[in-house]
Amino acid sequence: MNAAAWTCLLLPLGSTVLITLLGGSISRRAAGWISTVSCAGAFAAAVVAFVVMLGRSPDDRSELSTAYTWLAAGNFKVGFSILTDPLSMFMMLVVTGVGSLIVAYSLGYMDGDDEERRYFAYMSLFVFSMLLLVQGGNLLFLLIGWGLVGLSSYLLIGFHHERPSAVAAAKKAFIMNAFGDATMALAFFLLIQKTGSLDFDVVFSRADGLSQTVLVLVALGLLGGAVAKSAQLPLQTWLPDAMEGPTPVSALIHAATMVTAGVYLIVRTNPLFELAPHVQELAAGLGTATLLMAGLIALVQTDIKRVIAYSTMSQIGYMFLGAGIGAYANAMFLLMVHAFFKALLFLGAGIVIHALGGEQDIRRMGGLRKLMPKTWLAMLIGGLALAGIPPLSGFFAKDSILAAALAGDTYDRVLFAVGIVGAFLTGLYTFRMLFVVFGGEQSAYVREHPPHAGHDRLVNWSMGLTVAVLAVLATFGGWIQFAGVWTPITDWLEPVAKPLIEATNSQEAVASIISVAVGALGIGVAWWIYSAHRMKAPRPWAVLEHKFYFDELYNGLFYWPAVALARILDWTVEGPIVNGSIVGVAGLTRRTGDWFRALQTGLVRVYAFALAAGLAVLVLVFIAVR
Amino acid sequence: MTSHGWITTTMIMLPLIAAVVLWVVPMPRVWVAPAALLVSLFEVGFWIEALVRYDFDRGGLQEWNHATWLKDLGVSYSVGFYQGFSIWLVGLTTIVMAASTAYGYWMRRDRPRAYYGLMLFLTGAIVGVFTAQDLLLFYIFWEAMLIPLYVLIGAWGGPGRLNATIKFVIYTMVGSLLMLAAVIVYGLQAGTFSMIDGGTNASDWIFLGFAAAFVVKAPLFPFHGWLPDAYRESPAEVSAVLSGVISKAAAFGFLRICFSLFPAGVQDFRTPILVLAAIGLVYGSLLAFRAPDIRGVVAYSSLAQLGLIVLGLFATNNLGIDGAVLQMVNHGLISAVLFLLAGAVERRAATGRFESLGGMAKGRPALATVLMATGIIALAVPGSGAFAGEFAILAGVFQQGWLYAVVGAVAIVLAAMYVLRMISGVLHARKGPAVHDNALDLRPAELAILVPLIGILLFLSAWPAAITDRVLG
Amino acid sequence: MILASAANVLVWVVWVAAAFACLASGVAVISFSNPFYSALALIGNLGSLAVLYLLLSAEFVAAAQVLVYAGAVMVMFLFVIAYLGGKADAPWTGHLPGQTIAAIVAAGALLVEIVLVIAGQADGHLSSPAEITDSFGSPAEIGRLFLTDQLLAFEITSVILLVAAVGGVILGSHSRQEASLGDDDARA
Amino acid sequence: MLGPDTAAYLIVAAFLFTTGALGVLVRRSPLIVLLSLEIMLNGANLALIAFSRHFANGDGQIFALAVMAVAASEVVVGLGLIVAMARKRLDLDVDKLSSLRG
Amino acid sequence: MTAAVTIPPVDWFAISPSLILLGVAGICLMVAVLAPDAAKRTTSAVVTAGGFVGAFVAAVLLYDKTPTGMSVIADTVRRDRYFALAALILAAVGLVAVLVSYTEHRHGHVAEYYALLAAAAGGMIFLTQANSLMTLFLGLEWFSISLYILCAIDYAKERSLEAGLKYLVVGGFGSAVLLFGSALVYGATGKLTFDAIAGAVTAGGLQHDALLLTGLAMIIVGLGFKASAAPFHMWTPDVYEGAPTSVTAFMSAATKVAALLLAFRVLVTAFPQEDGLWTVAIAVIAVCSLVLGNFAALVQKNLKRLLAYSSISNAGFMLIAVSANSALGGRALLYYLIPYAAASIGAFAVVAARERELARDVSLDDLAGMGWERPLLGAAMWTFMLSFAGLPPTGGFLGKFYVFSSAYDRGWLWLVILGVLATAVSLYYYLNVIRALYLRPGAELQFAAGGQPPRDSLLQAGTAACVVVVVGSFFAVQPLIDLAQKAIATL
Repeated sequence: MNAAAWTCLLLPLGSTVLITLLGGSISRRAAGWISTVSCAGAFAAAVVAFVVMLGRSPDDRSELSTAYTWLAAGNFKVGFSILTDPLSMFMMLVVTGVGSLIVAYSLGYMDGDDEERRYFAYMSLFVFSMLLLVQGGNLLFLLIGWGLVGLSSYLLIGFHHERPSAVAAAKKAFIMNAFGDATMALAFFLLIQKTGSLDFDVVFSRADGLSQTVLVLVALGLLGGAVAKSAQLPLQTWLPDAMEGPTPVSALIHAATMVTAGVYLIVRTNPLFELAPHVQELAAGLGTATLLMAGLIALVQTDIKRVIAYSTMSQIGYMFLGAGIGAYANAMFLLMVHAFFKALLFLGAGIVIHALGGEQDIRRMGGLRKLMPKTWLAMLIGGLALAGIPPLSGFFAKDSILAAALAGDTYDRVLFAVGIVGAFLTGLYTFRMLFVVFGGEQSAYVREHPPHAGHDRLVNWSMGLTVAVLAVLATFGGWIQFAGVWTPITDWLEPVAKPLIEATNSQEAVASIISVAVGALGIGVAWWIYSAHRMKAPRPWAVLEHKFYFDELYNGLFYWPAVALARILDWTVEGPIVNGSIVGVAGLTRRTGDWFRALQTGLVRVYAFALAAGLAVLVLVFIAVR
Repeated sequence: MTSHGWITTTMIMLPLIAAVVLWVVPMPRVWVAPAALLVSLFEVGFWIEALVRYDFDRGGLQEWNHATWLKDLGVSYSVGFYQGFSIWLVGLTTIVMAASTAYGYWMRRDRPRAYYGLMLFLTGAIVGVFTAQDLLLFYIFWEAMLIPLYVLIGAWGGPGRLNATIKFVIYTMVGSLLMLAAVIVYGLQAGTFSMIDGGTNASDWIFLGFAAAFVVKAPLFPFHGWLPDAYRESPAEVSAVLSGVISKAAAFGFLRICFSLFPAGVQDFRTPILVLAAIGLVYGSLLAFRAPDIRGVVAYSSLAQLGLIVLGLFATNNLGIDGAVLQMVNHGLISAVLFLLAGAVERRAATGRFESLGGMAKGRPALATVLMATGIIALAVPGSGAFAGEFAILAGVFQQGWLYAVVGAVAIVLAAMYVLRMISGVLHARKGPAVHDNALDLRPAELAILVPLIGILLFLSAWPAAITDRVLG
Repeated sequence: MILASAANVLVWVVWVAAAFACLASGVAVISFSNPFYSALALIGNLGSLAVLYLLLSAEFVAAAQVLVYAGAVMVMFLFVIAYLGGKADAPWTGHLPGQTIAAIVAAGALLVEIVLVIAGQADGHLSSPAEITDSFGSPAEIGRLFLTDQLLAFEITSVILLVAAVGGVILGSHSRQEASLGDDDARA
Repeated sequence: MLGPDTAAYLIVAAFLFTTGALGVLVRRSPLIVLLSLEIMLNGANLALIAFSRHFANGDGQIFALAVMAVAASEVVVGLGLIVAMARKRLDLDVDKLSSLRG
Repeated sequence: MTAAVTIPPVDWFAISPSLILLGVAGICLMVAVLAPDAAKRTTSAVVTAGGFVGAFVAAVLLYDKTPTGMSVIADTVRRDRYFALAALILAAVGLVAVLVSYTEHRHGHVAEYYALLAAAAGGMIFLTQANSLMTLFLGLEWFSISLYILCAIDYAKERSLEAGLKYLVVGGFGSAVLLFGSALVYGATGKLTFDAIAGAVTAGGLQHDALLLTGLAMIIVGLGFKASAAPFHMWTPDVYEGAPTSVTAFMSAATKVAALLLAFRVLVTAFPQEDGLWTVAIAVIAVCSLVLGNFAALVQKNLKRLLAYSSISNAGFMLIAVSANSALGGRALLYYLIPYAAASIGAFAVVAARERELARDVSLDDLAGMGWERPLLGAAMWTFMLSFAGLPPTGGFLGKFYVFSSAYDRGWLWLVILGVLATAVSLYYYLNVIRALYLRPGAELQFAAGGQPPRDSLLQAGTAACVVVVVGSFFAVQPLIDLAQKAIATL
């Protein structure tokens, strides 16, 4: 099992190194193949490990494997180790599975790009980082993976580095994530001080003895990392901008895997969160607020990818809600199926964008259904899954979370209510996008730029086949678990994350009915507005268009103050004090020198006088002092 | 002469003698640079030998060479490797110096005999600083570093070099002269200048004398007035040495001298120094974020990084110190690479200002890869060696006061901001007016210089414990 | 006693006269605007000093003072002054406004200090001069000292005079240097 | 000792010395400056001889004689310089000798 | 009346260094008169150089043969290792001065020049062995008068003349002060020899005697004048600038050696009971010199002037050692003088070389690019500046280290701190020289016509020797300290 896990982890890294070292000596497509094969290999390895794990008893499924001591400073030691347990296994499968599909899709999507090699190197690096995140055998390696996915995300968002907006978006994403890294690191420092270790088992076992303050601070630090990575309130603003990256990147990183790492983190460190229940409630609250806010903003977005991005944000809000109320397995379940259908949506959108020569504005699209029927089908599946319409996958996962919320206390029920509103919004914005893009008459733009089918078989196959696979997964993936009937995921994750809360079957039913109903209502409203009447969208509220002014707020709160502070320091400290002191001392010295120089008049009488005066003083002092 | 091995003296004397030979013995000009490079590579070789010989488990002082020199006042020639950290710093020195020498060769510096002689002399002096076991000898090497630097910057530097050198040398000398006073006081009180036999001294004043030299040399905020100009006006490879190696001498001084000889002073002044270091960390980061050119960014980031290293040292626990030593090596290599890259960019674009740069990544994959890789390590992305160092430092200083670690964490975010700004300012977005299409990618020779350094950085990223586990003992 | 006191009075009178002449001529030296008069005043000064030397039983020194100093040296002085034409400068003036006042203050302070010191010692160990023999200060005694205790001083004095003579020769000679370097100087 | 005490001689000597010093400080003619230097030396000589008498110790007189020789030497050199100056048609004014300054 | 005249035993060996130089001076004078013009320069230079070598050898022998100090020739001079070491340094300085002077352009008086050089050096050596106030005064005048003439020897140049006259006037004033002080000390104690003075003070309980202290003050001023210590230093820059450069070279090195060593001897042997006063006075004077010399040097453009102010500040450092009034201070002083003297004469030698090359006074700007065009001289100048500034690896560094050690040993940490700060200030102008030599392109310089070609192997040999001493004294510090230690022991 360990060997397979290590193989899974290191294969993508190997591919990165290989592509980098080979550089220009291989063809661009070869780089793509290397990457794809390595990811597929990683998936295979993960499957092998999974099979091995299945063969063991549930108590014996956790195994820690340490390669070597990575950092040993003072009494603090951390090994380069991976933890293979049901949770990480679950994530490995999702990551490598979806990952290899998307990499394969990229073979087609990125075909012809100048810097394809760089792209695939980055993609492999990302897969490695993500695996490190989920496989990391201690908190530090979790953080390392955490940081490395942020790095790969930065690299890939900024892939089109000649576009200033892409560069800016990449920087923004990285810096906000760095903020999250920092809060996590602070939590870790606290843990090191209090427990002396960052190993999961040591930390968890010693956590009981920590004071509530410490626990709250630690949990807050972890939550900071989680919200930053998962683009939850209040650190959500980077995700829409991140759509500057190539679409497969959005699919892989900003939908399927990386952004859900926050959920993974909460689930992984649930013993800590459970000891700080208020923070966990906070996580649920933040998730809920995010899902509502993102749903609202998504309504007015005009960029196809941004719509999906906000929906991602919103869906992760559900996951946070689930993880926050302790329905870990449900959150993980949504995480998985979300990976399927959101990847599907992105890749479908990618096909549209690709076909339209890079156009992303839905207002310029329209009537594509006839031109791209297969894509329409795929997108429809994705959209229905997203809206939680049975029997597609989203239904099973999302509703189980809502049901769990319904099972909780008053606070949780408020969250449930908001979640229902969110479900309505989900249906609305998803189908707004679908109807605008695919429905109705062909827009002027589409007529001018008719979507062209590629002539390259590989391109078509790689994009078509992967989308097809994802469509299948999005359709049937949810059947793995049907709350109240069969719960393999909950059982699987039981040893790692035992749910705090479980809905009764009646609650499940109530939640399902309500959410499906409002979801359908949302779809209906969308149909009524955007398909049946092709209404011009009402002028949206400025507050939505400006995404609740979070960008402006953060610019005003952090960026500009930092810049201003730097300027002020430059003007008030660096210039006048640090440098000025030198100039001042130098000037003073020089003036003193000039003054002494002026004493040297060249007149011999003055010289003699100096001697005489010096003598008079010296004699006086000698006589006086003796 | 008491001798326990030959290697320390050899490592000091070889470059010094080679320098004198270069100056004095006439030889064809074309031989000069290869000869110097060969010597500096020999230094690296000797260092590897020393690394192999040094018994980390035993620790303490090894490869000790001792000879009385000025018996009258108890001064002796006494050199050796004292604990693991001196090994690492000597290694950093030899490697960075070899890279810088090679870079100078590549740049075809004029007046080669003087140039390479000075570089070699500098090498010897720095190795001397890191191995001296006698305070006066330490001081001598300390000052001896300054002399070649003065001319290297002044004769081969940029247009503002004359003022920059004066500022640099006098500012740092004021600090070191106070150290001389402290050395004298300590030595006369103890009856010997030996760091080994002298014992501790509880005087705060002596500690402050030493600290004055170290805070200026490092530099620590607000004693960094000399830094921006010196780093900007030096030849790139000298900037690399300045920020990569010379600044580490100050941190080394704290560690080797202050910690072992003046524990009381360290105790008394820990808080002020920590505060200064923390301020410098944020301050340097902010100014790096605002700096208009590559070198400005690297220069102010050096200020910040040295603040961080001092935070780690003055955490006064093994965690912080181990991290600080790792970070010294990391930062030494990073800033060396960044300065050499700055030189490479300036050579191609004739400027280092961001307003004229940009878009260099297009068609220059090697430059982009090298700069990106180094920048990413510089901003301490988790998993990098710099991350390991910073993590250990902050975890260490957290135990002195959580606020320091919070400040450090803020600074890490700021570091991300300024490094990314630098990377994108050079490589990304629209092509700057100073970037010509025919500006070349990094040449194989440049890669041959830079890639080994980055290789070491990557190695340290994969296994930071290689150093942190072998710092003290 | 009477004889002694009469002698004492006589000595006093001579002393007062000589001291007064000495001081007056000293002031005169630095007050005359014409160096010629100053030089003459200095001769008077040296002469009156010789009297004081005599009163101090330094016969040989007094003689030397008159012969060598007031005679030979001052004659040389007068020669030079005559040669140069004795240009006058207005004493006590100059283009240094504060210099004169400052000089007077400094010199005055010095004088006051020394006088105070001497006065303070007047009743101390300066009050009882030692008894002397007749031979004290005689040429024979001086000669003996020159050949015994102060042998070296005697020799060195001659060396100094020799050096000065060489200097006089060099500086006084109107050599080629003047002619050939004159234009160097002009060029510079 | 007949006549006034040693102290009286010393006061005369001090007066002479300071008079000479004053001369050097205030006079601009190099000739008179030289003369003033002579006065200073003579003041010292008077003190030496007075002490010599006071201690009945001949050394002071020898010293005074040596000083005379030295004074003569200084005069010779000084006059030589003055003559050289005059030959270069320089003003005989020490205040004009200020090309070296600063 | 016929008192038996017994000439005291004369230890000719004790004064042999001076005598040799006097003899050489005499020979040179004869050369001046007798030799044909063409031969004057070479003959007199060779003879003088030989004289300095002889004096050097004599000094070495004296050092070797004088394990304990003694007063000789009716106690008027000392024969001890202290003086022998001084003579050794002075003879070496003189020898280098001959090398520097040899190619100096001079119309006439060449042989006289060497005669005076030898005479001045002889006087200085004699001064350092003076053991009575009379020999002190005579020795002082001996070399002073020689120097007055040497300064003015290029009297066709107005500046040389000006330098000579200024030196003479202020020097005469200083001598008179010293003399009056000697008279007062004589008056207070009745003695002229140093140890007798100390004895009389002890016997008579005269430690607080006003007469004695006034005399002491005057002696300090007189010696401070010769050592060019502030505020008695004011003649120094003018004279150094105006005098022929070879003379300045000799003077700057040798006068310091003689005056400071004598000052130490006088103060320590004649006034040990008054140390509470004079150590403080000397320390204050040292501080004045440090402050004034360094600050004024900062703003100098003319190189000779700059070096003159630097010599003032160095006098300050050496006076710190004197003020320590200890064996350690003595060692510090003796040691400091060795690299200082070498660096000083060497630096002026380089100035002289540049002057001859450019045929004009050398300003800092005139050094532009010299380091690259004249590698030997440039590197030498660099070394000298480092030594002045007290940077390793030069003897100047250890000199300062010793000086500060002696001050701290005395308990004067404040003096150490002040010295350290002064050093920091001084760096500016020393580095300025190096900056001119190496950091500025020579193209800035407009060469004047009429200079000599720079080839001057004797001067370069002399400069190289100075470099060897400056650097060698760093590495061979312990042997030199041993020499100094033995010298101090015989004081």
